Amino acid sequence: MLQYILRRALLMIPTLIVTSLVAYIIIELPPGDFATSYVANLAAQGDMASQETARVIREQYGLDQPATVRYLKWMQGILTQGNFGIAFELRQPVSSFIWERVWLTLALSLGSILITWALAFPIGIYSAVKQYSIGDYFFTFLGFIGIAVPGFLLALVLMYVQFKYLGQTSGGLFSSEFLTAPWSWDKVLDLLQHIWLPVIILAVGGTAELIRIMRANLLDELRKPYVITARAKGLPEWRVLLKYPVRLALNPFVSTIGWTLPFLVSGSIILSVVMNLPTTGPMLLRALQVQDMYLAGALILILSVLTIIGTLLSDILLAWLDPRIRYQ
Amino acid sequence: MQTLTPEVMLEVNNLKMHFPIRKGFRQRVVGHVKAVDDVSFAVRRGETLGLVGESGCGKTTIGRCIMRAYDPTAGAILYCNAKNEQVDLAALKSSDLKPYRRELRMIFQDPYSSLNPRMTVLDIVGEPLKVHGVARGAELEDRVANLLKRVGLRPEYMRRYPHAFSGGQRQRIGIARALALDPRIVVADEAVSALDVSVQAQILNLLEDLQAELNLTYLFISHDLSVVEYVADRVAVMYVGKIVELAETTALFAQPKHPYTEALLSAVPKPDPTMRSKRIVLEGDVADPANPPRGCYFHPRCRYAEDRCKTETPALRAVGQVGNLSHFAACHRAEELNLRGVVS
Amino acid sequence: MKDESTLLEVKNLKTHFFLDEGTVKAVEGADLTIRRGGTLGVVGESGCGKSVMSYSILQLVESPGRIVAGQILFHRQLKCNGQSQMMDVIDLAALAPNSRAMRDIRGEEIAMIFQEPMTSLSPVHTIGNQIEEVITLHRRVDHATARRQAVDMLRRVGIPKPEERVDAYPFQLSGGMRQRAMIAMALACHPSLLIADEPTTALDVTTQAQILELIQELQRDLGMAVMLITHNLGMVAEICEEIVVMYLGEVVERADVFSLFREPLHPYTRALLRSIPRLGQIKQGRLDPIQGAVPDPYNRPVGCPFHPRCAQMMPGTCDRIHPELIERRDNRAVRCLLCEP
Amino acid sequence: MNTEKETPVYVAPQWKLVWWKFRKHKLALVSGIVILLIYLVALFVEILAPFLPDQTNSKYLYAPPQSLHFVDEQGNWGLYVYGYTSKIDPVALRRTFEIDSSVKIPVGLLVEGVPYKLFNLIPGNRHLLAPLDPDQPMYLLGADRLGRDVLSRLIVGTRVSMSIGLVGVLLSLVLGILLGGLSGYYGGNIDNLIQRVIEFLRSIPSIPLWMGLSAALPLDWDPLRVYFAITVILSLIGWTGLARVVRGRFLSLREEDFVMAARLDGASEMRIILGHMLPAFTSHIIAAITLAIPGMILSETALSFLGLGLREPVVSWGVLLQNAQDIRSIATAPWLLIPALAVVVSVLALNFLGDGLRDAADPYAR
Repeated sequence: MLQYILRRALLMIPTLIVTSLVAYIIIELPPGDFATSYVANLAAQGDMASQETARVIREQYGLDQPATVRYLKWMQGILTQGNFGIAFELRQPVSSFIWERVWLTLALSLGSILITWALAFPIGIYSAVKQYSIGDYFFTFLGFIGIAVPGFLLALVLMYVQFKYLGQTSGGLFSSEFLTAPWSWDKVLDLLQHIWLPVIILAVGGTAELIRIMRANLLDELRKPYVITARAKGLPEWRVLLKYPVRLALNPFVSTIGWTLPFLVSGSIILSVVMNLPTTGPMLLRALQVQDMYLAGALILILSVLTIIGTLLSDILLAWLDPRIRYQ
Repeated sequence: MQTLTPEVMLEVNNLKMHFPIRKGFRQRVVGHVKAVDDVSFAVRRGETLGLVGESGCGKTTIGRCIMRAYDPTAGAILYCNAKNEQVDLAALKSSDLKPYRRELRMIFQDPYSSLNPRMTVLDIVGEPLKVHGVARGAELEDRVANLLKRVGLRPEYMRRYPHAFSGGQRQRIGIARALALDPRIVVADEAVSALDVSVQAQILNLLEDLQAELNLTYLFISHDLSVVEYVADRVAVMYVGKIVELAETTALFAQPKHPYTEALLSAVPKPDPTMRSKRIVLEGDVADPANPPRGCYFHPRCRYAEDRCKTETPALRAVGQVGNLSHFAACHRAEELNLRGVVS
Repeated sequence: MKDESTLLEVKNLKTHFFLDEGTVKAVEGADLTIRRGGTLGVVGESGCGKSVMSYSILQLVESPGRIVAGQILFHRQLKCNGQSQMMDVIDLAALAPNSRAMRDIRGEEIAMIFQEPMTSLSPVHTIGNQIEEVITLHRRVDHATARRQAVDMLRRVGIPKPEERVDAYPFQLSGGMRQRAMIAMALACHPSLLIADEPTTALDVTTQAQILELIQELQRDLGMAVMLITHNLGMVAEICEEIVVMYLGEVVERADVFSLFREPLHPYTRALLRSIPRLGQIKQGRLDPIQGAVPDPYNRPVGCPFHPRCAQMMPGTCDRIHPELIERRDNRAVRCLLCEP
Repeated sequence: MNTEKETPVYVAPQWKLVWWKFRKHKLALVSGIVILLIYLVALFVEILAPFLPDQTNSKYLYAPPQSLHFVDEQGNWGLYVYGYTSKIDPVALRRTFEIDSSVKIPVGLLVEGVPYKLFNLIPGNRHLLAPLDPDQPMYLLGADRLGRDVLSRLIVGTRVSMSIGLVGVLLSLVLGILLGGLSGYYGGNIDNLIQRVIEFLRSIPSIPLWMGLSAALPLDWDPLRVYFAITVILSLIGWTGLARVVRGRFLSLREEDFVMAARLDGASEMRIILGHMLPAFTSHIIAAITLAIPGMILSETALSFLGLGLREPVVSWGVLLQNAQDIRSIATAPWLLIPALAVVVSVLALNFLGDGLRDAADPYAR
């Protein structure tokens, strides 16, 4: 088992390297040189930055050196000092202000995963065991709707309903009095009061997909001979179900965390823009719009790394659940 | 290169087929499954040579090597073609094999997966004729109709798809495809194993009739000893990639010379309650072809094993003679043992 | 004929499958009796309903299949104070498939082993876990005792190093070992009947011999009855006392093993015996195959189900009249118009 | 059944069996018809749209939808819509509209209007449904903030949104078949490498990546170039699913006895792949394509919605929804959300259709 985890973790390294490369390519894509635009921007704001400042920046980021060196310098900064570069618009180091948003994104995604599981698991089992029942048709149809309606549309509609009938403009994760307040219990409670709507909206799409996966997996497993063996032992039906086919259908289910996570992170970005949530989404969008590339690159890198780690965790969980992988 | 004697049509010499076992991220080769490990035998003109053994013993692999569906690791497959020229099939490039694909044909085990469900019987049976440019258009249809008649199917059915036929009928289609190019050798790989017992006999009789009519030579691969005894003139018994005994059918079944053959014969349940006898039950499992034991591969399960069986690998050698046919066995004690066969 | 020794009687059992394409009468009149400690063989080709019949006994037939008629009488010996001989006859066909009463029979009184030892065991649970489960389910024992009994059972079925193998997963065992583990699981509660559905079909001949030997040995030791379901006539000839031949869901002939092989009565049995090559009877002429193939399950022939393939078919009779299973005085039964007195 | 009656099934080729199996799925069948209609709309945009999509009218900003009437109060037949009365809201200083049932604006079928070139070839000026007097307002689905007709824009957007899915999927298909085929056919190290790439692409969140890539598109590109750049970006990530399907089918088919039989018949590799293997998975590929299109449509909608995908003056459903981004404009003009309905209906229908096709794809499954 330990060997499996080690091997799997080692395999993650090339993926991480490729991810950082892709993030860096995105940083480099817009035309022009970061220092020039930075200086131009400072000048526009009345700050008389000299050619000296530009030279210092060029040196610091190795902008006059080939792309590979620049990439290595960037990576070195991240790995040794946690330095993701300077956010162009705020004129602050990226690492100084993004983490709170990253944590909130993570909280949003994890909350959605939990809700997704809590809903999809029992419904999937029900749908498979009662195949072709009214309930199964109902959930199947609901599932299709959940897949067809993108989260941001759902959010728009719900916000419209909320506005029209409750007269509220929602959005944000905090009430105004907590917006800038330091973290406290009250702030957490306030967060919980606001976060449930985006969490549920996010969970809807994932739940729909997972119900279908769970149902299909379980239907496959229900037809396997070992289920008959379990019945022939004299086990009550619910114990047969839970101990054997459900347990086996869990394996592909667990392996879906791997793709649910990128799916949720992606969804949360658009949803956050619509609902004006203080997560990474609006910040990334803004950064891309004004071509604040170090900030954008840092966000893309962090989000990708988090999902890759999530995939790794789901693989490990899968190996723990399935001896056939563990003893490979 | 040796030359074949006139009565031999195909000779397999020291054939080896090792499949690499790959593991890990870089797919490194960590070992080899010795599916066929140094096997030699000859197939005589017009005979049926039976090849028996348990699953994983390498009998199917031999058939596929001869058909060159696999590229053998080592060894020679000498074949005497219709013009009496001798070639080594194992040494030919795949591009040079095409003429021999006409003379050596194969019948598959599974009558379902061996017929493409998306093609009509006409297309399936006609495919080899088209590929070799033998016939097309109306002539192709005529030839397919004749082939279908020959295997006992109605020619009107040639526009049907395989799903219209029962297992036995599908196997007849497979046989018609094998016969399409007037072959000389037919490799029948478990040709009746997937069929119901009542249909099995129909196909066995058909194969027998076709052999007499078309002067075919069969390599009949099967795990079913009763079927092999019924169809084969000579029988080779395989164990873990090697031939352990090869002899004329009657001799092999009546007086086996290898303990494995004896155990195998005794294990087959006989459909006659008056013949209930004490079975020889082998201990343990078949050896792992990736990691076989030293000495005779069979020694850990053999009740006659001696010390030398654990170290010396016995060679397949002639241990007797029936008529002009030698009785081969790969056992150190073949001559001294008096093994139990089956008697009628 | 009904005496103390009767264990299980199946009377005119009918199990049908209700599909979109039509009704498949998988079992359409099965009658048989198993004696306490006896060995009954059920033979027939694929599609003859032998497996469905055995699943019906334990009410394991899944929807859209259903028992539509007949009785399955199980003579249970109530063991009070270990010795008492109270008899209790239950009609299993009348029990609800998942009722308490039915579940008490399964695994405890009647156990079953299947064709595919690989897929019939759960791949993600250790064999020990799967054996202990059946013990704790039917016996009031703690976990440690159940585990000890499981190890004992594994030893008894000839698995080497049972203390270690008890924690092995099925994929770590060879096919033969898996089937042994399966047998250990089935026999863990010492049932009075073991139903073996093609227990050796997926195995090689030498392994098959090992398993047959094991079943016979355990039967002698434990005194259970065995119902062996197979298409292999050789196997029933080797170990069974009585034989039932099925064709298209019906029992067409029933006899003791010696009479059946010496003097088969039904044309199907006769044809079947003539069509198989026999070991040790080298080339005594050609095989005598049965014409045609088993009919499509949706289209049962009218009259005798075997008449389209029967060499002795009487036109106008066999294709119209459906024969009854006639009990003969020599304790045999046959379903054929030719054999009616 | 006797022999003569059985024959149709016995001689039915693959496509017939697939069709017979498919038509049992009523929902999929209906969805197929819906999709067909949507693509017909996309094809005949010029005729179907009453107005040009960028035709503004400052007199009718945010005019609400009218309904089409067939019979007037007097019971006379005729097609018409009611006009508007407008008043200025003194508080919000905004013009609001009400339907004025005293003004009848007659509309007609195949009315002469703005000239166009159908498929950029055939000149014409007839519009299926338009007011007889082109200066009169007809907003069946309301107007947007510039007084443009939402219906016309929706119809025009259909072409872009539905085709971006198709083009994107076709690009993915080329990549997927090529790489999936290579992977499945050669196996070994090539397979290993391609599988790693696929795993990598699947494990990174796609939207940030898309956002990054499309933000990097130069702003001065013309709409057509942006359109193709976006499809390329979408298909760069979208091919993985198709590649998996193709590879899986290749791997399982390679093991089939009938493929070996064809090889032993002496057939060339090309003949085996094209004649024996390809027909066995065309139906699977068609199903996979159908299931991949909705993803593309949704991605385009999302990107354009965020302002990172297609931009004005190109009209797509996502671009239209951009107008509905903030809650104020939706509150003023809820009809701006109608393009969302188009997205949902087409995605739903494609999913049902794809599901039905997938179930029917292998009529030989036993």
